[in-house]
Amino acid sequence: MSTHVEHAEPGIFRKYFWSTDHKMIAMQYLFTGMAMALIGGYFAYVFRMQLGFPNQYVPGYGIVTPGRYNALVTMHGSIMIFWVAMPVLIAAFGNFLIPLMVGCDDMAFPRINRLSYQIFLLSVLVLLSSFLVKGGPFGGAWTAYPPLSAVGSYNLTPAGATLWLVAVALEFVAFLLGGINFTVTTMNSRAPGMKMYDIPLVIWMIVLASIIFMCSAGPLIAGAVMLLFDQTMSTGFFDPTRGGDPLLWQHLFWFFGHPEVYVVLLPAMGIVAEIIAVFARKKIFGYKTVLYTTWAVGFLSFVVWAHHQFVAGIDPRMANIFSITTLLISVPITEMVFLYIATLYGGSIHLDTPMLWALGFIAEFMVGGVTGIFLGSSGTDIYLHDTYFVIAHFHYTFVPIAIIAVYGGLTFWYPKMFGRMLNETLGKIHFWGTVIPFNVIFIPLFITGTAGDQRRVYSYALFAEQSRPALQHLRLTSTIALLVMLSFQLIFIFNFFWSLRNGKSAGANPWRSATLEWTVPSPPPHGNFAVMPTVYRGPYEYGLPGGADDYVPQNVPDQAFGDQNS
Amino acid sequence: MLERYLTAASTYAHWIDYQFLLIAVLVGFWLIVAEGMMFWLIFKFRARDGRATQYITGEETHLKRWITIPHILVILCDIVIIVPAILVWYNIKQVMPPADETVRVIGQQWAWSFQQAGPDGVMDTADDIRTVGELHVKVNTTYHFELMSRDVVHSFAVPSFRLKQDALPGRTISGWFRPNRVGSYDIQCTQMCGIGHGLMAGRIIVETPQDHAAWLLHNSTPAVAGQQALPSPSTVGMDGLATMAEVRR
Amino acid sequence: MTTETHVDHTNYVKIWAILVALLIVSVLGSMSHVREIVLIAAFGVALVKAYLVAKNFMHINVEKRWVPYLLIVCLLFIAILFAGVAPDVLKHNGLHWSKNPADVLVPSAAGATKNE
Amino acid sequence: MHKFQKSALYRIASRSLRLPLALVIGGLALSGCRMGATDAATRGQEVFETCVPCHNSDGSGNAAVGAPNIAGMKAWYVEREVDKFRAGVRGMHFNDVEGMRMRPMVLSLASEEDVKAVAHYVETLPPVPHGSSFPGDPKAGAALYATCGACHGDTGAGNQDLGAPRIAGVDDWYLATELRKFRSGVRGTNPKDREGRLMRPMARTLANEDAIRNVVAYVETLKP
Amino acid sequence: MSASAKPIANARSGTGIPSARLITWWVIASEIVIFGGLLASYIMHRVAHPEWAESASHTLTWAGALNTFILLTSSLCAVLAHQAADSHDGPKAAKLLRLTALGGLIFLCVKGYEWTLDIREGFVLSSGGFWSFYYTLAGLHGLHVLAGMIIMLIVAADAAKNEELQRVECIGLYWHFVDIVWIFLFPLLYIAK
Repeated sequence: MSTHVEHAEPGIFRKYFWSTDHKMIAMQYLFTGMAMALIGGYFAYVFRMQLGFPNQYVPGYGIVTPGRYNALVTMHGSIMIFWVAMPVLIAAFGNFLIPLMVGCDDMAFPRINRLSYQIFLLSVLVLLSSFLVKGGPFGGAWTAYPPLSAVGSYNLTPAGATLWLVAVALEFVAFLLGGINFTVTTMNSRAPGMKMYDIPLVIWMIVLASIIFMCSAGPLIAGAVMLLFDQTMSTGFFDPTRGGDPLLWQHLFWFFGHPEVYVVLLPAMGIVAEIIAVFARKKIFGYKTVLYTTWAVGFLSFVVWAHHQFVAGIDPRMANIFSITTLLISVPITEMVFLYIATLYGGSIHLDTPMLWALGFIAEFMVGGVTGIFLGSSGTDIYLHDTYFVIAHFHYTFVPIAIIAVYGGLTFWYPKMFGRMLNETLGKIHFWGTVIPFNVIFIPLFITGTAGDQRRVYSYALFAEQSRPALQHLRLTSTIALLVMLSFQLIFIFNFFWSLRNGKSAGANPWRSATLEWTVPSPPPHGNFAVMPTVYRGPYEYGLPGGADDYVPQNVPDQAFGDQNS
Repeated sequence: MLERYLTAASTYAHWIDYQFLLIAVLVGFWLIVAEGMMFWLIFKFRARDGRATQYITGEETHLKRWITIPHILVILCDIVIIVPAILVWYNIKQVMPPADETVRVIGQQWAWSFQQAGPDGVMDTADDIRTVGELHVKVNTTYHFELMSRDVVHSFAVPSFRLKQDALPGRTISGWFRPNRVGSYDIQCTQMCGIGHGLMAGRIIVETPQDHAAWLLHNSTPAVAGQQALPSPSTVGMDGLATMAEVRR
Repeated sequence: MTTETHVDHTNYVKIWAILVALLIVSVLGSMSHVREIVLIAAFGVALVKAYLVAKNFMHINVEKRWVPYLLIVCLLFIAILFAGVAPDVLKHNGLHWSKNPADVLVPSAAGATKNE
Repeated sequence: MHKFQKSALYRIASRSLRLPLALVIGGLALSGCRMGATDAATRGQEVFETCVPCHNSDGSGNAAVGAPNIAGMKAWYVEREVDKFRAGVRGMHFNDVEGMRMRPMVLSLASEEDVKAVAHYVETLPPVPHGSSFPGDPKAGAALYATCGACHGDTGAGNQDLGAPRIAGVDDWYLATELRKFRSGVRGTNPKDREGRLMRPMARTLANEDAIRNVVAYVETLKP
Repeated sequence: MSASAKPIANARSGTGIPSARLITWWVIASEIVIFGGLLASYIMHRVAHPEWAESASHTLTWAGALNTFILLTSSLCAVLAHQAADSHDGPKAAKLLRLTALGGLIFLCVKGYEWTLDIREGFVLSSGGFWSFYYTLAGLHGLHVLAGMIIMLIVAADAAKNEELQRVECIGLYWHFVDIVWIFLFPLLYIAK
């Protein structure tokens, strides 16, 4: 067993690639995730160009053939979900925030943490290697329904399919390790005095997301093994001619796939909760109720999966059960969103960039939420299933989650991560330049969806009803909006790197926030806290009447503020 | 509401359209209320000098009811949505009205093929009509379909009928539709089925009984039995380009 | 850093002896030709064995109460999965669907040209 | 301090706003015009990417998916068959599993020029040798070949004037499959398929499966 | 690894369960769903295909029973090792752990022998639905046995020096879990015919 010397000056390799420090691992996840986001965004650019300008030469790519189109959408989906949303929302923010916000020096198991990132990096490399093999990357949609995904002569990308599957499996292992570590750290390593209901919401939600992931990914890991054998060892788990059943994979996939939505949603909700509390200078309205709704969502997310399969050939009677549970899950989610909005009441709202992102998240996510009702009620899903309505609904939830909330989190914690402030003006330009085009991309897609555009189609030329010029104009609008949105991301990239050097020095607590991570210098030193903190109160004590300041940090003893505090 | 975007050509298309409208009205209302409330609060409680923040925990009864009452109303709306949704589902997918005709729909990479009984009205006999890429049906006739797949998962979707059902290899899945408007409509495959997925188009042609009988007769003379049905001109020129190729010859 | 909560009164060898006895029971039971006896010998005994191992060897009886609950919730999720999937995978036909015989994908493709 | 910062920021903001706008406009301009190949040869290679998943980048084909070896196939024949697929003259029979896979892919070709370009590109591909996939008796096949030779030539080189493609050097499994299709009427029954309708009676002269195998085995011995 | 190099986070115990044991429980929880998913898939298929009984009749019940016995015995060693570690007797714990690992090795040897016989008879992974599940389930389980053995030997090496004794219990927990999985695999694969 190697001895890890903590305070010796590490070499570059040890510091950046072999570090067990949670902050460095968070950065590794963050930058890997952002690099993958660029790749995923590039794919979106290519296939949107194909849809906007069918069969034209796409600058920076070339001709989009039907096969390549499938590979592009498959990789866009897989990368954005598994290699962008998960690593950034859970792993990067989780790693950075959990030890800082619960008041300890590192994860409970730093080396498991390091291993988690290394396996994740390996999964990235395996995925990217599929671009180099014969046949190219997998093109059977991110849901990988067999027998298409299982048989090389059906999907025509046998090597790519196997590499994709292995990459996903490795990624799962990485997040199982990471998630277990998050859970244990939060359960065991909290600062003295930090009780269950003193934990900031973002930590709660990241941990609950990890637990949901742990409980839901298992069957799919088993399924991945079976599918891998189907691909490489000619077994017939999903092959109906040999006693297998293709529906089994769909069930295993969606048993994971639906909770996965909440796995990424919850951290985003947590980030937004933190930001809203700080910038509205308000305690979260009904902190405990938010938690209860989260638990309810977490549990219910396990009983709704087959609403992805209403018309997939499941027994139609089952659809009724899943339709009811699906609408049931709207109950706690609605409650949660209402509570967030209620938090604004009586506040003193400062519209800094992070707050804009957080409010943008709520505003946009609500659209995603209500359009889910159309799909969750089995009757309308018959028509809307697998149309662009689904795409638009899905992106109205996922873009707020993986883009808007992530930008919110990044702009909010950037000072803590790098010690400098981001440029506010550029931040606001970037916000409006992202959110407005985002709506212009997806609102037309709702309409094309209701007009019957099916998804994953590289050109509608052969479908008379779908190749109406009116629909093509909508597709073109969406493509142009995407170009605008993508180009505005350059402002963020510029701002990010420019501010690393030129930003205003942040100080320990630029946003006057009450949680523990703001009590340490920015960026936090190795070991985080010079003196390990003790916690005396909940995380959102803002707007206290009569205090010297309008907030009380979690680690300040009660007597310092007299007895006005509860 | 949906008919503004796409023709409704089957009897149950309107059920789905009304359900869509119902949901749109209810959730649209709540969306507007919630967004309006949010933006109003942002405006009302924007930071202003000299105004202190209120300390509210969310446990206060008089404030909590501002959450609870709308929430109960939302749950009521959920029920109002789910009951008809299930009824629509039940009537389309769970019960099947007695069939006038039966067709067999077979998906494969990347074409739809159809088998229907010839003039003798019995399936799996010598005069069966087999077509590829287009299905001819009679208007105002209840059809049962038997859906299957030769290779991978496909999805038989006729947007104008509001019909969609996945075809699974190894299974026969039945369903029904009753076209009520003469015309020719798209068949899509809406489940990723390989590189030709986006090209897996078909047409469903709803004909008057007379036209249908003529078509039936033309394609089921013993001489052509067992062979393919002739593509009608409307589908050969499906993409405009194919016709061009023909003209050039 | 071992915990003090553990009560070490359990006679592990005795538990082991019971487990081995149960193993013998299940092997003997499996030789029966009565289906019910085989099933009970197989799965009833397995449940008892698993319970004994979990309780005595894994010390779930003296562990914090939420640990067994956690494990049970995981099992519950699997039960939910089973309940949701069984109507499709376990059965051969249901409402408006049926599985085709294993060697036939499409019943009527008479005269179809087979691939070499 | 605020004012100073604001003016500096303004500059940064306007400067960095210019960049994305320029990119958007530039991108739109570029996407409107064809920046890709202008000459037919390069265009053919680009369009051929559509065919690569099944026929491979060298045109060698893939027996597992029923895609024949097309490397070096004559352009006139490729063009003609592609047109047949596009018109639904081929690949529209209920039992033509491979044809139904080919037809939609062909429909994805955007224009007549693309069809020409890709046909010419296929002709330029160097022929790829292949093994034989089933046994047959070439000697017995030689006699049967007399019928074929009339159109396809003694060496199996084909005859453009008669519309007969080269068959020497074509995959044996593919020849056999197509002969079976002609015999059973899966191919060559469409009234618009002039050449196919000529071929069908010829294929029906082959009495049975053995005859097919033998004649294919003989064709395999021919050097184009 | 000396104890001082560990972060403070590792030493805290907010739940009252030491971090090492807590993480083991979570690992077991996530393993339950992995094996649970696979077992659920198997059971569904097995019930749907009564004809698989013919394949199942080719499995060697005695080998399965022997392996059950071996795993039960090794579990006993593991729990005795934990007892020894509790009374701070590192070397004894290490000895018992090595014995446990030996049990795992014998288990794998029996398994290997059994698989050799099966494969000689022509039953391989792709021979049919039952055999696919048989090899996948037992293989995944065997992989866990192998991993457990390796970790156990590492833990034993530390324990022999009276270091990291808390790990003895954790690897024991894991081992018992692997044992329980086998307790269910045995009837599923060998008895139910």
